[in-house]
Formats: sequence, C-alpha cells, structure tokens
Amino acid sequence: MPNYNTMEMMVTAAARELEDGATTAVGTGAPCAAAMLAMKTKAPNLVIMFEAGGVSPILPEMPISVGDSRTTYKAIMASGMCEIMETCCRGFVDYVFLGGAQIDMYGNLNATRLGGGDHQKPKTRLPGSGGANDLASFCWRTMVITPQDKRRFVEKVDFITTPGWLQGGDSREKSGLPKGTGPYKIITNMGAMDFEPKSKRMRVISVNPGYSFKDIQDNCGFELLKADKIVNTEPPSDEELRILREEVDPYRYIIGR
Amino acid sequence: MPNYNTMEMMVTAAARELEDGATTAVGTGAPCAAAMLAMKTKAPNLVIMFEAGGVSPILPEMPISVGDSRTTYKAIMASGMCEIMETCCRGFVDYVFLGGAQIDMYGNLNATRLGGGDHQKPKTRLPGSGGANDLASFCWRTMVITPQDKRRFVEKVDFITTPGWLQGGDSREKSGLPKGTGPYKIITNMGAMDFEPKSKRMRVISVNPGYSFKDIQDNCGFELLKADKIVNTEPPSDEELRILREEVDPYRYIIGR
Amino acid sequence: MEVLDQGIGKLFTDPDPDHAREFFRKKSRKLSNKLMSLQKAVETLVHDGEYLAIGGFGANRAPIAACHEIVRQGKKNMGFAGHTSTHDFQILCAGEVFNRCDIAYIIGLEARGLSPNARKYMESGKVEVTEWTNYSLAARLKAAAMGVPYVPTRNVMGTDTFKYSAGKIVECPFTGQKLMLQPALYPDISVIHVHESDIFGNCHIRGITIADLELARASKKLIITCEKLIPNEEIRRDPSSTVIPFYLVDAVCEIPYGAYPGTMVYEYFSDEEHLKEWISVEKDPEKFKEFLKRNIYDCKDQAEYIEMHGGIIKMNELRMKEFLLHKEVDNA
Amino acid sequence: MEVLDQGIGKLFTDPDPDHAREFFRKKSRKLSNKLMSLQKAVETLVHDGEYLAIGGFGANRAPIAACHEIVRQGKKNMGFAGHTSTHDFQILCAGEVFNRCDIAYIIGLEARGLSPNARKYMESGKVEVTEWTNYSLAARLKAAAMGVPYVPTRNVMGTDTFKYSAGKIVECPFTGQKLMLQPALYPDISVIHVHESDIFGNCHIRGITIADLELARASKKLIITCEKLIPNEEIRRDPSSTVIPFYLVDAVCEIPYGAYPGTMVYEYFSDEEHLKEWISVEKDPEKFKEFLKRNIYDCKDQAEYIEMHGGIIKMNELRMKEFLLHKEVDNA
Repeated sequence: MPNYNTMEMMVTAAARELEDGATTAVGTGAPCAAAMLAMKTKAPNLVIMFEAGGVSPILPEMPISVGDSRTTYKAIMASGMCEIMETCCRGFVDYVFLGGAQIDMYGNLNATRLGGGDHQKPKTRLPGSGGANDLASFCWRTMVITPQDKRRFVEKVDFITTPGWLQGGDSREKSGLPKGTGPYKIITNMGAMDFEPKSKRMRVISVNPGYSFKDIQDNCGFELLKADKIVNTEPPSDEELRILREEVDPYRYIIGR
Repeated sequence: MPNYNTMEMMVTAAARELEDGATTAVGTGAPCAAAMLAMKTKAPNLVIMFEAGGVSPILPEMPISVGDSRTTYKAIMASGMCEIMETCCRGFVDYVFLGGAQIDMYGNLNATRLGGGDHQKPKTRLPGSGGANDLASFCWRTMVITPQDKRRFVEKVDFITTPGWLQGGDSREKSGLPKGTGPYKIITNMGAMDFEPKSKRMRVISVNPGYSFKDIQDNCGFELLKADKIVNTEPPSDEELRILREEVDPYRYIIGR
Repeated sequence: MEVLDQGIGKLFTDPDPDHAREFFRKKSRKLSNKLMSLQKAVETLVHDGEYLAIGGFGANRAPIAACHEIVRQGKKNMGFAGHTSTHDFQILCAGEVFNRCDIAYIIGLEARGLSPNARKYMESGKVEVTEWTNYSLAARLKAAAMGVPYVPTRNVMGTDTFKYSAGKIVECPFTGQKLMLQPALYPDISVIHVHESDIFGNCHIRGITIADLELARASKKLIITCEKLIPNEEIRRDPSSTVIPFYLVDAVCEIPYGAYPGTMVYEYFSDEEHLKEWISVEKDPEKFKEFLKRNIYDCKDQAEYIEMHGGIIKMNELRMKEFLLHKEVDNA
Repeated sequence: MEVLDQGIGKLFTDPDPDHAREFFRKKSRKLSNKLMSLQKAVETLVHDGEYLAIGGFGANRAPIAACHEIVRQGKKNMGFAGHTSTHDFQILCAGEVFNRCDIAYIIGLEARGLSPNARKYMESGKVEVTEWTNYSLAARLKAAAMGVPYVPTRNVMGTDTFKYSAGKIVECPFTGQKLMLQPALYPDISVIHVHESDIFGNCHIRGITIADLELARASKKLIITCEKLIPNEEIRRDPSSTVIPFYLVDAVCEIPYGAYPGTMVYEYFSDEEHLKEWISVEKDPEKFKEFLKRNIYDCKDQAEYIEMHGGIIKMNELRMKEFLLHKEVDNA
C-alpha cells in the first residue's frame, strides 16, 4: 500500500516536468498545485501566469479562481487577459496545464459538449473553451493532467474545443497555429504519455508504481503506442509529499480529491 | 489700425468654432491657444486631448510639446498614444486642428518634403506626418489654421502627407477612410474657407476685417470658390482679447509671433 | 480578401466601425454628473433585446448588484457575451435574461463546480449560441475599442470551436501565415464594477483588469457601479491611475459591496458559503424559485441583500479573509 | 488575401511572429539581477546594423543618457524607428548612427523649431526612408506586442504617406471596408526611460505612456534606464502599477536625470536654454563638432553631463519648474 494517493502522484509527476526559469500558464486545481510544488522544490524561478492577469504571485494558498485575489498576492504584476494571452502568443510562455472531459489520441480536448446532434440544443453542455484553446494554441508545450479513464480517453472527441495535434502528422502546423507548439505530455494516475514525433499519436512513456502498460491501455478508448523504453515513474519522495501536504495544499483541496 | 494682430484674429476665429461639450485633439501653438480661449469663453466643457496621451488637463500654460508635463496637469487621464488615436478612430473626437507647409484646394496637407524628385534624397525634408495623418483620418472635422500665402496654398502639394478631400468629389470616402470625416474649415489671417459639398473644392465663406475676397484669392495659388454669401468675420471682442492676452498666452508665445 | 474558411456560428452584433462611429458621434462628451440609482440606470439604459456584457471575471470584481437588478426588472431577449462568465452567468440564467450567447466560458464556476440551472437553460434550446474563447472575445472587444472591424489572432484554427464561431480564416499578405480574424464586438450595454469613480465616471481599478478596459471602450452604453465615490480632485491628482475616462460612461452608481458574494480585490473575499448555497439550491426547482424570490425579486437592492447575508459583520469577516488577516489572527 | 494596393517603401524589419517567437523562446525568464552600467548595457546589447527604437516622446521621458552613450560608442548602420522622435533623433543624427529610418516624425522639435543638422542628414541621401505616421508606428508595435503579423487601421489610405509606406490595403471580409494593414515591427533593441525599476526590470511609469508599453513588448532586447532603483518589495506591494514586467528586460541602469535636457514628468522640466543651444550650435559645423566633443564624446556619462550644465542647482530649478513652484514663489 503506497504512502501517497493518485492525486499526489499526478501533481508530483507534473511538478517534475517544470524546469527552473521556465514560464507556465496555470489554472486552478492540480496544475496550480504542481506549479507550487515545483517552485518549492527544483524550480524556485518558475514564472507563473494566470489568464485573468496575475503574474508571479507569492501564492499564499490555492486560488479558487484564476482571477481571485490570491493570483495577485505580492505579485509582480496585476495585468489583464490580453496582456497574458498576448505574452503567450509572442512566445514567452513555455508550458500550460489543461484538463478536459474528453481527450483523443492526438491530444485534442473537448470541454464544450458531450454527444453529437444539434449544437444549439446539446445533450450535455460543458463550459466551453475558456482560455484553454488560446493557451494550447500559444504556449510552447501543452501538458494535460487527467484521470486515466475509457470515457475520457476516446477514439474521437465529440467536439474539438482545444487543439492538440488535430488529425495528427503535420495537420496542426498546416492549420495556422503557431509553429513549434503542441501537446507535450499527458499525465494520468497510471502513467505518462507523449506523442510519437511523426504520426503525433499518443505514446506511453512511463508507468506509475502499481500499474502496467496494460492497465493504461485497458483504461483508454483507443490504441496507444509504446515508447521504445517505458520507464517506471519514481514515486513521490518523502520530501515532495511533505511539501505538498504541509505547504502547498494543507487543507487538501486538491490532494484530498 | 486694429487693436489686435493677425495671430490674435486667427486664434479667436478658431476658438469660436468649438462648441461646448465637443472633443478636440490639439497640438502645440495656435490650436492649443484656440482651445484654451474657447474653454474660457463659450465652451467650458470642451474636452481636449493630446496625441501623446493627455486628456482634459487644466492647462496652466502653453505646452511646448504635445507630450510635456503641462498636457497632464490636473488632467482627467494620462494615457498613451494608442488610447488617444483609437478614441479618435472610434468616433469620439469632433475636431482636430492642423497646419502644414502646403495645402491644396481639397485641403490635402504636406508636411513631408518640398520639391519632387528622389524621395530618398529630398530637396527639403520636413518632419513628416507625426499624428496629423491619423487625426485627420479619424476625427470628424479637420480644421486648419495657417497664414494666407501663395507658397502655402498651392495647386498641387508636393506630397500628400495628410488627407484632405484627396482628389475631391467622393474620392475620400472611396479611399477607405472613415465615413463622414474630412476637412471642415481653413482659418487664415485673411478669412475662412470651407469646402463646396459636391466638388469638395475650397470656398471662401468669410473675410476678416481689412481684407477682401480678392486679397485671399491673390494670396492663393489656385482658384477659390465663393460662398453664396461671404460674411465679414467679427473682430476679436475686448473680452476675447483680454482673456487671450492675460490668461491664455500672457508670455505671448503664440500671439507674439 | 479571400476567405479560406469561416465558422458557421451567427454574428450577433454588427462589427462595422462606421456604424459604431455614428453612434459614438452623438454620445455626450460633457463632464456632467451621471450619478443615479442602479434601479434607474438599469431602467433607462438596459433594454429588452439589446446585447449585454458584464465586466470582471465571473465572481471577481463582477457587478453582481447590477446582475440582480437586471433580473429583478425582468429584462428579456437580450444577447450576452459569455466571457469568463461564472456567477454573473448563473444569475442571468436564473432570470432567463438572454436568448443568444457568444460563448467562451459559461455554466462553470471554476473550482466551485457547475451551475445546474445554467446548464439546464443552455441545454433547453432556448439559447442560440456561437462559440469563441476567452482571448477571442477579448480580442473582439479590442477590435471594437480600436475602431476597426476585426483583429487577427493565431488561436482557434483547426478546431470545432472555430467551426461554430463566426470567425474567418485568411492568409496574411505579409507572411503567408493563416490568421483567424476576430470580428469587432460592440455591446449595446455593459456594466463594470470598479473600486472608485467620480460622479462623471472617471474610474480607478485595482488589481487585474481582465478585459474591462477593452470592454469599456467597445461598449455603446456603459454603467459603472463603484465601491466608493471619490471627488474629481482625486482623479486629477493622479491622472495616471484613470483607467476608464468619463466620456465612455452613461451612469455611475455607488454600490458598496457591489461584487458580493464574489471577490473584490483589496476589499473583500468571496462568500464561499453563499456561493455553495446557490449551486445546491439550484438542484431543486421549487426551492430555487423561493430562493430567487427572497434574494432577488423581493429584495430591494444590494444593501438589503447584504443585510440578509450577515451585514457588516459578515463583510468584515470577508475583509479579514481578503487580506489573509484571519490567518494572522489564528497564528497570534 | 487580395491586396488592393501596397506602398513602395521598404520593410526594414521582419514582421513574422514565428521568427520572433523563436527568439523570445530562448530569452531568459529568470528573475535575475540585470543591474549594469549604461556603458556596459550599450556595449553588450546594442550592435551595429541592428534596428533601434527609443521610448518616450522626443524630449519627454526619453532615454537621453542612452542616446548619448550610443553616439559615444560610435554605433553605426542601424535601423531606426523615427516615432515621435525629436531631441533623441537630433542626438542620433549627430552621431550618424542609422542609415535607414521608419519615419513618423523626425528632425522637428515641436514648438522649438527644427534641427538643422538632422535635416541636413536626412537630405544627404545617406538614409533610406519609409514613411508612416505616429499611430501607424504605434500600431505596428502593437501588432508585434500581440504576436500577430499585422493589425488593421483606418488611417493613411489615399495619401502619399501610404505610397511611400510598406503597408498594404485590403478589403475587410466582414464589412467590405478598405483597411490599411500595418506590419508588425519588432525592434532588435530598444531603450526606455522610466521613473522606477527594481533590479530585475519591473517598472513603474508615471504620466503618459506614449507607445512605450507596446514598444517594451515588441522589442527583442530592452534596456531600461530609470530615475530611481526601488526594492522588489515595492513592486510586489502594488502589482497594479507594474507596466513593464521583468521578463521583457535585458538590462537595468540607474540614471538619475536620465531624460535631461528633456522633461521627466513629476521630476524635472526640460532645460529650454540648453535645447536652444543645440539648435543654434548646429548651424555652424565647426562649433557643432566642438559642442559634441565636449557634451558627448569627451563626457564620461550623464552625471558629468549634468554637472557641466549646472548640476544639482540647475536640477532643482527644473524641478521647481516642473511643479510650477517657480510661479508660486514669484507670487508669494
């Protein structure tokens, strides 16, 4: 029985992706926890940005909203949405962390509606893009944190809200989105995936302790590729867990989910 | 012998054009003096804007620059160039006052170079548009204050820096500039001109005391039209002169020219 | 200009800057007293059928008092800019105020969950929708603020969000790149909540401005609600801090705690209990009806609403929370 | 995208946002100490042949000390953004620093007259020019700041200014209107003078911002000169006041009176006598050479320059003038 839960594993794995001196756009929840953990471990110079305008706050606690007061607490700048989005569009922002109700093998995300049919009278309406489409278009590397689940990892999303590699191959670059951007890694409770460089199909690169490639494939609605060498994810260290539990999320808003 | 000079006449005539509650973009010099005089006489609610960013200052003295400290003295807003220009482009600004080295019968202005030939090695280089082209494109009514002089009022300007009615008729609207904008009145030391509505050719509408239509035509390099009724400009009143001399320009920076 | 692709969504507003210019030409630029009650401002400036936009970011510096008043007065058939819209959206859905909506973010309440009633309304078929993104809508407001019919951006292309938008894709004549053109959005009427305003509408905002500076400039009519009125001398003492100038503004309403139960940065934090109550009560239509009657329809104004939810004692608690003083008190 | 008309002027810079993105991707985003001498900043960041832009508005909050240093170090063959450029332009012409120029406003000194030497330089055929307007250049910077290859505007069309520009006219696919497309301008290197900065480059500016916020964002490299260094805590105490964030900045140089002999709003007014001296001495090439030697080439830095022109006593006078205190003193 591990001494950590799946959310702690995901947040830790995500945090490890962020190198010192990088910039990242973050939302509420797990991405924010990952950014905070990274700053308190290996990336003290990580620059975090919130799409509503906050830049580099000293986060005193988890924000409830990407526009609430915590996002500008002792911040470097309290700006606006265009400022942040255009900073991303100019190429200044390395990472963005996103989620979504559905994801396909090219990393396209759906946050608009479930079910086909009449868009004007949807079966299940979801919130829509928010800033996700923008950030995934502009930031260099899109990271996704999401539970591994057949209903989420689907052959074809009902609606491409946010661009991944679109139809794979060079379709993303041909679409007109900025060069060199795209989905980078998908972090789930069972492991991590990247994308095979040519086809841009999702590919398992690591498995978390207690899981196998087969577990990931069994909880995925499409065929996954396999990296030449699939590594075993290091479990969260005692130090990572201590910081996460004591400093990042003491009220367990995220890691208690 | 009148008890005022030609600059005092021009500034007064220009000031009278500004109705209360209007907005106007102003530069340094005579336009600024005219706006100040208008505010101290009939248009206390005149809103003045400087292209560098100043909005509605309480001008303590004549600015030397459209960006100097006086342009934001006790101002409503100290903004930037895009803010002012875009406010004009949105249709919020009624008037702009301009000058220029040359003006033609359609009110086109030259502030770029004198002489034809190689643009890369001009005979006489002038400063260029600055904000004049922008303001004349965006503000509803372009006013010009300029001395009446054959070398200034020319058949064809050497370079159209700033749009008047372009080639006359509907050529301005066809050019793509915002609808309903264009040169409104030209105020000189000898009188005032507007533009005949169809042909857009310059037309004398008033003559200043001591001058006749012939004086204006003799000091103009092209044929002027005549309004059906040419009125005589009222000379500056004692009150206008007192305010202009004591409050607007006590050091005679403008009216002493 | 060859259009390579275009969305099938409906453009609910006219992007023509010449039409907007004609409107703005007639708008008063006088430095006149625009102070009035919020009731009067909504009565005289918000009309059925018009296109509405709301400032702030959902439950952050959003003009909640004004959203209540719009519902209370039963405004209907409006268009709405669903831009970073959360609790404001929830309120307007409760009143079924709009029947067409530009969508960037709706029905969600960020980390708080989703509004069951807003979702139901958006699934009812009663609302015609066009899809955008947060930056797309901000860029559309920016185009309007710039006085041009569109601005180009580099998002949205290749997605279904584009397909259901009203954007167009063209090739850049300078670089050959594909660009998404975002048509200018001029709302008929907007409401923005600010920290301070003078009686003429010159405003100070602290903290993030979201898309409100663009929104104020794009809007044909603009209601300002403010936490505090300040004298005009305060504006003139520091003109660098004016973010909305008076000539954009049609009405100024002093509404202390006007963003409650949302957050007003540097003033008060959100009332999470009351926001949870909203979500929870929405699950039961009968209860929700009664809840709306009590909190909106039978409630006179924001002051009465605040009194109903703990009055000044609660506001002081939320102020403690905003400044994290509750932690200092706990630690002392 | 069908181009209806295009200017014959040369585009001196690359408007492609993907190329700029590749540059910005590699630019450090670390909150690191960027404090250095102006001499070192100009040595390491300003290179012959690059495209230069200068903040402020001619003789208002312009980085005059940096212009002197650029001339002193003999930088050559640069491109230049002649945007609201007055005394800064005069200085750079004295050093014949650039050989190509985007022109909006040059050689003129507003109400002060014209620079004879700058005019001579611009009539010499040594400088290749493309014509624009103040807003066109601001809009070009804005496009770069937005990360797009152009923004549309509604000025310039129909004039010779357009003919000698590098703009293009197209038809709007939404409204059918003609639009002027302003290609993005990404300067290689810019200098902006601000009131306050921390050692990382987080800046405060008071008063008008002109086009400096766009310029800071459009520039590949950026030198900040500031009147005063402030601690980072001051920045974090009021993040709403940060107008230039650190990640845009490559060097921070503390230069008190760095805009002298121009105006620094809320600090000191312009030294009109010295500015007149510049114009007058330019009329005599021999005298001008000697003047430049004394004031720039043989002058160590801005502090020495200030000492030469009256030192702190003069600066105090200019401060009195800035706040109109000389009038109060006269009236007392």
